[in-house]
Parts: sequence; C-alpha cells; structure tokens
Amino acid sequence: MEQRIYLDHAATTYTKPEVLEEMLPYFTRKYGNPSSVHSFGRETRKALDLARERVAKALNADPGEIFFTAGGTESDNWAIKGTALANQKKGNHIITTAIEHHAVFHTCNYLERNGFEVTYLPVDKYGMVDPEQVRNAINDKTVLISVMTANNEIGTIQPIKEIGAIAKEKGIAFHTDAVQAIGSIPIDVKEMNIDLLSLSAHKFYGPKGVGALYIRKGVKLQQFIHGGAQERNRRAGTENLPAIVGLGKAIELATQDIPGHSARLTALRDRLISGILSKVEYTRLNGHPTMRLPGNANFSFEFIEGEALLLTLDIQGIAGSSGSACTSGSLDPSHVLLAIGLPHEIAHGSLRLTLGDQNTEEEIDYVLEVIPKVVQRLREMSPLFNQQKGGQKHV
Amino acid sequence: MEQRIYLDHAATTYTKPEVLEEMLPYFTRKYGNPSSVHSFGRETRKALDLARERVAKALNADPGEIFFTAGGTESDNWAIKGTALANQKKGNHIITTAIEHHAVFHTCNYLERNGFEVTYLPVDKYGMVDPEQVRNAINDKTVLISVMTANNEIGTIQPIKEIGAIAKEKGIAFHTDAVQAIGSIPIDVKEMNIDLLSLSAHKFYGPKGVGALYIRKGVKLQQFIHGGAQERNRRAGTENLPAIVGLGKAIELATQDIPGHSARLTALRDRLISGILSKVEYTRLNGHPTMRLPGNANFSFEFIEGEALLLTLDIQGIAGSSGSACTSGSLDPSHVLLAIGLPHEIAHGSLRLTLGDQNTEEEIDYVLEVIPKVVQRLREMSPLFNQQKGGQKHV
Amino acid sequence: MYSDQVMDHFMNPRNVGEIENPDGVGEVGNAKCGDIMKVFLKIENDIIVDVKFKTFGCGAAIATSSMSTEMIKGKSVDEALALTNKAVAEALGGLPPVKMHCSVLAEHAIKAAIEDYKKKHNK
Amino acid sequence: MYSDQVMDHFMNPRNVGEIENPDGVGEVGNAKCGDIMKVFLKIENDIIVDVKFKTFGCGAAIATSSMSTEMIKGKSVDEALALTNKAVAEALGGLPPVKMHCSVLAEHAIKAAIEDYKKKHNK
Ligand SMILES: Cc1ncc(COP(=O)(O)O)c(C=O)c1O
Ligand SMILES: Cc1ncc(COP(=O)(O)O)c(C=O)c1O
Repeated sequence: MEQRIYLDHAATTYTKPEVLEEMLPYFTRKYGNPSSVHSFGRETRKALDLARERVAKALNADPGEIFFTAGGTESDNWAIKGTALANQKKGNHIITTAIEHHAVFHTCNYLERNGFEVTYLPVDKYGMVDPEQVRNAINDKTVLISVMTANNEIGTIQPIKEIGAIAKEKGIAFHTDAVQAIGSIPIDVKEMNIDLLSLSAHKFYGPKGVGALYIRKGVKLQQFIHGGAQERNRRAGTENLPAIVGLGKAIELATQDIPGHSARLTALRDRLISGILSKVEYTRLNGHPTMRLPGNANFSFEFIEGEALLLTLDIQGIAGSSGSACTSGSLDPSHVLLAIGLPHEIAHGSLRLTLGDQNTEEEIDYVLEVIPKVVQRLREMSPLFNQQKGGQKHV
Repeated sequence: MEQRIYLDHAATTYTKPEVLEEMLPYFTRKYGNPSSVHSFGRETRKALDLARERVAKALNADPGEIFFTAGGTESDNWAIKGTALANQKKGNHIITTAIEHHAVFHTCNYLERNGFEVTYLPVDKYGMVDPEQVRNAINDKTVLISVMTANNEIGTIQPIKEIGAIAKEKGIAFHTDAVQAIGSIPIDVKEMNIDLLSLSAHKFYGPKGVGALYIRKGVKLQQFIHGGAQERNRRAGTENLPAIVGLGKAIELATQDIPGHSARLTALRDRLISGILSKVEYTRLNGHPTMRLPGNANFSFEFIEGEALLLTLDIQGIAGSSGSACTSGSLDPSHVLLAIGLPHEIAHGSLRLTLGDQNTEEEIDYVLEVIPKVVQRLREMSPLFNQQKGGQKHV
Repeated sequence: MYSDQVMDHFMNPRNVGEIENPDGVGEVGNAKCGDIMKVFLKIENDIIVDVKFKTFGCGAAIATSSMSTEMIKGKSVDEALALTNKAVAEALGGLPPVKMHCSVLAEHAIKAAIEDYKKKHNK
Repeated sequence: MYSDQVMDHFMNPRNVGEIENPDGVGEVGNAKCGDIMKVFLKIENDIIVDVKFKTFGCGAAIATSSMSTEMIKGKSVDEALALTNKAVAEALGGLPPVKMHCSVLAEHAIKAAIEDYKKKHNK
C-alpha cells in the first residue's frame, strides 16, 4: 500500500500536533491534581480554568456551564438519564428522533425499559426532522427533547434553533448531541435555545476520551458519575488534565474559522459527490443535498454489500466506513439509513466518506478513479446485478 | 522555591516517560477507530488487544474479562450500580465499609436514595475490616459486597482474600476498589475470589482519564454507559486508544517487580514515619503500622489544622495532602479519619504524605527537618496548644 | 480482522461466475439480511466436475463462497454434502466469531444446489 | 487559590500572641468544626490600643485573623464593631467562595471580645 487516504473523519480524527504539544507538559511535568492545595495543583487548576473558558467561548456559554466528561457518549448518557431522573415527578416522556447516534438511541431504549416513554420522531427522506412534529409530540408528561445537531452517518443538519424555540416556549429541557457539529457549524447555545449540549474532542482534532456537557444554568440534572467533588460536585473522577487541555486547544482552533474550513471541505465534498454520482450508475446520495455537514458524503451502491466494498477500498489505500450491518456483526443495517426509507438491501450497500483538514483534491480524484472499478468488480460477483439489469436470466 | 518535593502520589502521579512514549503514536499517526474495517482501525485494534492482555496478566484474569473505562470512579460506579440494578429481583442489600473512597461511598449513598439498603461496616482503630463482620452482615437480600483493597488516605490493606472467600461461599458478588493497590500489592483475582475489580492508570504512572473494570466471566452486571458496541457491547464510547495503550504499558511496568518497588518505598516511608513520630510530640500515625501501603504515611498533629499545614509546607516546597475539611470546602473532616475513631479536632490536623518512585532519602530528610518547625510555628499560633500543655492559662 | 487466507479468497475469489445449463442450482439468503449466494453445479457420474458461484455479501461471505466451491470441486456429491461450515472456516484459517454465520451461507447454498440436482435427476 | 495578600497575612501574620491582663477577650468557633479564634484587646478611652489573636484554623482563618486585627488597631470600639467579614475579605483581595465562612470567624471573635470588654466595664 503506497498511499493511505483517510476518509473516516466522522469516526475519529488525529490529534493536531499543536494540540498535542499543549497537552504534553501535563503528562510528565504538570501532573498535580487541580483540587490539591499545593503548587502542583495550582498550576493544573489554571489550565483547567483556561480550557473551560475556551469551550465556553466556542459555544457562547459561561465557563460555569461547562462540565468535562470522558467523551460524547458519557455526555449523552448524562444529559438524557440525568434529565429524565431529575424530572420523574414532572413526567416520564422523552422526545427524540429515529436517527440519533447510539449514545442517545440506546440510552433512550434503556430508559424505556425502566418506565419511561420515548417518542422517536421520523425524518424525511433527507434525514430532516420537522419542528412541527416535535411540537405535536409534546404532551404534559414530556420532560426532555433530544435532537442531534447534525447526523454522523448522512450529515444532515437539523433545524436546531427552531426546535430550541419550541422547547423554550413549552418549558421543556432541550438537549442536542453536537458531537459531529463542532467546528463545522457555528453554535450559539443562547441564540439556539439549547439547554444541554454534548461534544467530544476527537471529532475536531482533539484527543480521544474527553468531551464536555454544556448545562445551562438552572437546568435540573441528576448526577451520573458519583464520587469526589470534581467539576463543582457534579461529575466525579480525577480530572483528565492533558486531555482537557487538548480539548480546550482543539475547540479554539476548530472554531476560529468555521466559514473558511467549511468552504474548503464543501468544495472537496461536492467534487466527490458529483464525481461518484456521474461515474457510477445505480447509486444514490444519502442525506440532504445542501443542509449537510461540509465533510460528509454518503452513498448507496445497489447490488453490493458495504463491508466488501470497504475491504476492497482499504486494499487500495482508501479508508471509509459503512452503514452495513456486516461491519458491526449485527444483522440489521444502520437505523439511520432505514429511517430515511432505504430498503434493507440498498442500505447494506452504503459507503460513508468523511473528509478532514488534510484531504486534497488529488486524493479525491484518486478515489474517483478507484471506486467505480471496485463497485463494478463487486457487482459482477453479485447475483442481484445481472438479474436487475435484465441481462443474464435467472437460470 | 528552589526544590519541589512531591509527596502526593496517592492523589495522582506523573506519566512515566516510557509510558508516554508508547502512547504518542496513537495521537497523531495511529488514530483509527479500532472498530473500523480499514487499516487505520486494524493497527489500533492490535494495540487495544495488547493493552487488554497486559491488564489481564497483571491481575491473573482473562483478557475477555477486562473492560476499559475512563478511570477508577467510573469503574466503581459501574461495578456497584451495575450489580445492584442487575440483581434487583434477588435483593436490594449491599455491604460495604465506612472507609471507602467517595467513588464507592457516594455511589452507595445514591443507591440508598433509590431503594437499596447499604450496610457500612465499621473498621478498627487501624482502619481494618473484620471478615467475620462481613459474614454477619450478609442477609438473604445481599447482592454485593464491596471492600477496597487498600485505603487511599491511611493506606490500610484489607483482608481481601478472606472476604472474597466468604462472598464466594455465600454466592454473593464481590467487588474491590484496587485503585490504590495496583503496583504495591500483588493481585490475583482468582486466588482472592474477586468478581469485580476497579483500577485507574494515573495512580501507577499511567495517564489520567483511563481505568479498567475486571468483570469475572458470568458475573451479572447491567450496562452503565449506553451507546455504541465498543468493549464487546458493554461499555460504549470511542476507545481512548492513547490512554489505553498507556494503561497497558504502565500496569506492565508497575507489576513487574512489586516486591522490589515495595521494599524501596517501605524503607523510605518508615524513615519518614519514625522521624516524624520521634521529632514531633502530640502526633499520631493513622492507619495500620505494618499492613499499610508501602508509600503511605498519614499523621495527625494535635492543635493545628491541616490546610494551614499544607499551605506552609507548600511554600517550603513540599506537596502533601490532608483529610482536613478545609481542603475541600466541606465542614466535616475525612470520613475515614472519623471512622478510625479520631475526634474531629484531631482529624482536622491530619497530613498525608504518599511516596513515589522518584523520592529520595535526601528528600525525606529535608521533610523531617521542615515539618517539626512548621508544626511548632502553627501550634504557637493556636489557642489550643498552650491550654493543653498547661502552660499559659486561660485568661 | 480477517486471516490472510480470507483476504486472499476475498480479493481473488475462485469460481466466480455462472454455468450455462447447470445440473444443479442453489440460492440461499436474501438481500434484506445482506447476503445471498447462488451456486451452479456441473455434475458427471455423481462427481462435481465444475462449480461456480455468485455472491452478494460481505468479505467473509465472498471468501467462504470461494473456499467452499474449491473444496467440493472434483468431489462426489456425497462428499460435498458432508462439507460443514466449520470445515470451510478452518480451511480459511478461521473467521471472526461475529462472521461465523456467513460461512453457513455457503454450506446451505451447496446443499440446496445438490438437492436441486437430485430432484431434477430423480435421485 | 489564595490571593497574594492572603498568603502574606497567612505566612507573616500580624498581631499573633496574647495580651496579659486584657480589657476584653473573645473566643469563637470550636475545634470540632476546625476553627477557633481567640482575640485579646487592650482598650484605652474606648480606643483599641493593642490587639492580639490566636487561631486554630486553615489559611483563610489565620489570614483573616491577621487582617481583621490590623484593621481595628487604633480604632474606636464602635468602629471595630462596624467591621464586617466582607470588608476583611475585600482588604485581603478576596477569598475563594468556599472560604468565605472563615472570615465570619474573625468578625465574631472581635465582637465577642468587645462585648466582654463592655460587660467587664459595665458599658
Ligand atoms: C453524533 C455522535 N454522538 C455521539 C458520539 C459518541 O462520542 P464518543 O465516541 O466520543 O463517546 C459520536 C461518535 O462516536 C457521534 O458521532
Ligand atoms: C481508592 C480510590 N478509589 C477510586 C478513586 C477514583 O479514581 P479516579 O479519580 O481515577 O476516577 C481513587 C482516586 O481518586 C482512589 O484512591
């Protein structure tokens, strides 16, 4: 394998060198516990405060509203279980969508097994949620609305501000999983009426294993991880200082020029999308044509299966992902692809390519050369292909 | 401040350079998601497997029984809530001790607020739990026994093997918080009859923000963090690869020569303890004289308050910690010091010094020079001191 | 994830294609579940003289299709019927546990093709 | 955590000690809660001409003892009674929120000492 082209940035990114550099002293030299009285603690306490300010600034929040966690999944778990359990007296109904990440979806499933009622709102064929459906789903037992800012598989960006306004009007807590959105879409928790927001550093060139939950002042939330008094007594566990420092630096970098970054990725993405759609027949683009993350392209190639496609691309040096069941060992393909109405057999043949900072036009052109051949090869092996094209008859 | 002497290793340690070195490639070069099909994923998958094997080896467990978490606190939360919730049909009674870390203690408090009954076993004046008391506390609703391997404040090592045998005999799940024990005491989950064990890398020269939970095969445990299929579908969230790699390396290093490491620290510790006890009157050692962690020394100095002591030591370049309420902003001093029978006013005057790999005899001798002066100075300021010594009379 | 043998059979699958006027054809699986395999047999004197397949499915499905058709080529019908998915997986140097179900596909498709042959030839 | 002024008054506390035959003595707090402050006053013509303290407590308790005694030295009894813990904390460049309660100790101890003085002198 001569070159390797990474097109799986929605799964995880590398940590930027300048982010890692800021983290390094906190491993070996500045290692004190920020809760400690001594000088080792004071120097890390300062770094902790700075990171919190940087996250707050990126979201237009107050530093006191930012709580560090171990990642997007923990933030989602905390936001949803925490709100549900804190409002048990008020009601037991949660509204979310059919296309949430598993961190939200499985958490809601868990609550359903424990006495809560969850409405999973459908989406249109582009994966878009209708704010009016949110409004109509509200009943007097509704305690939480959770709608992701942008989808991790198909990239569709949701009307968060509109949904936030409805939640505010009705006095219901509104959570958004913005894990995929940070750095790609400007976020303003005040303007968008967001009460709770999850983010995860490794999606925007920060380190893995660290995230944050924004909790608007006054929002009722039960604690999720019990123990020591860290994070103003709300999230226990020795602070992961190097990672928190990295999160702070990464979010600062990621949000300093969202329009420029987004324009660059969008141009690459559209080159990729139009190239694939024009070169490979029986292919569709999943997600919204324009209201989509700048780095996200998601295709379904009929008659073939996604994992086989991924494996072949990998051998050609191209790293992508798929919504195929066979990449996960489960039998059903991605719930997101099914929710936008794809039949199972087409959902199985999906490929997600997500672009990042370092991808180039040359890389995209190489991908555009390889994919049509690979798809063709697999189709020729497929018993569905000839049948469909009316060539070889069923013997 | 010319020199700084770090004697707070029980709070957190630095990451060893050779551990950090093994971690570094996983930030910027080997950053793939180990669940991915492509080559970026395969190279991290291998690293994940190796780390799991290293942890398993250190505990005499199977790799399939090791689950990575974000730290000791999460491991404790998962073990305790997970067992309690998975066994609700069987019973609602938990046995633990009065000296657990807050990660266990507050988790048990939380369960008490949610319908569980918790027995907090007392300890003797050395902080030791009596296995017979564990046996006597068991009733037909008992679903979990949780006793820490060694205490983080006073260093007392518990009779884990004996307690494990009782739990096994009675068919009750046995969890131990071994966060302070790894690297200082040999652990063998089979021989010690441990069903669940928590550990945290930053306590043994690994990175912060990563830990593990050992779950014996067959032990029933509810999931704690819901989401993706990571960790064999039991702990969701993108794997924190750099940190997991660091945990693996650190536990290998920490367990390769426990007797040697322990002997070296014990010698330093005993030099510190006998020096303090001989040089400072009205002083006591907290914890067991011999069944204690090799790096742990914990003193109570009568008539003075711990935070004032810490602050002054810090100015002299010595970093320690205390069980004083005033370091945490709460009013009650450490529940551990109260549990071993210290009156409040004496608990307030406590100092914990915990040694690590790089501490030297010279450092200890410097500490032995400084502490008596500092204690004397604070005592002279204290209205309790003269009264007690019968010198100056109450005016 | 996959052994070298699996990757070899996946990238260079043996016996891909169709047979005109086959003596037996079997098709199992369905597109909804993400895998379909179709096997074509040419049989002379109860000996499988040629075999081809077409597969819609993941890497493991394609590799087991390739390996299993290799394993029955030149064998008697009874020998082919005795082929188990375990034997195919072993010949491939093992499959990841979550992929073992894919190897069943090939076993069943071959059995179906032989049944078809027997039915057509009244055996 | 602490301001420079707090650290200065903690490390170099002013007015530590006792006064023989004081005109007023006040002691507040208790060892159980982790802080005790005892204040000794020498008063002439309702003016505090000397003040000393002894404190068992944390850094903030010692620093506020030092600062508050400085602030009432040379003042009239009524001026001293008007001293608030907020004023002491401000003079120290602020205290961490969790430590504000420590500053109440000094205010109360001074008030107690003045009361003692008033009682002894029938004021
Ligand atoms: C939309 C979304 N939410 C939540 C998560 C979970 O984040 P993490 O894996 O960092 O816990 C992810 C990514 O995995 C995601 O894409
Ligand atoms: C005994 C014990 N248990 C649990 C923990 C919690 O570990 P962590 O802070 O890494 O979450 C600690 C340390 O803080 C500890 O000493």
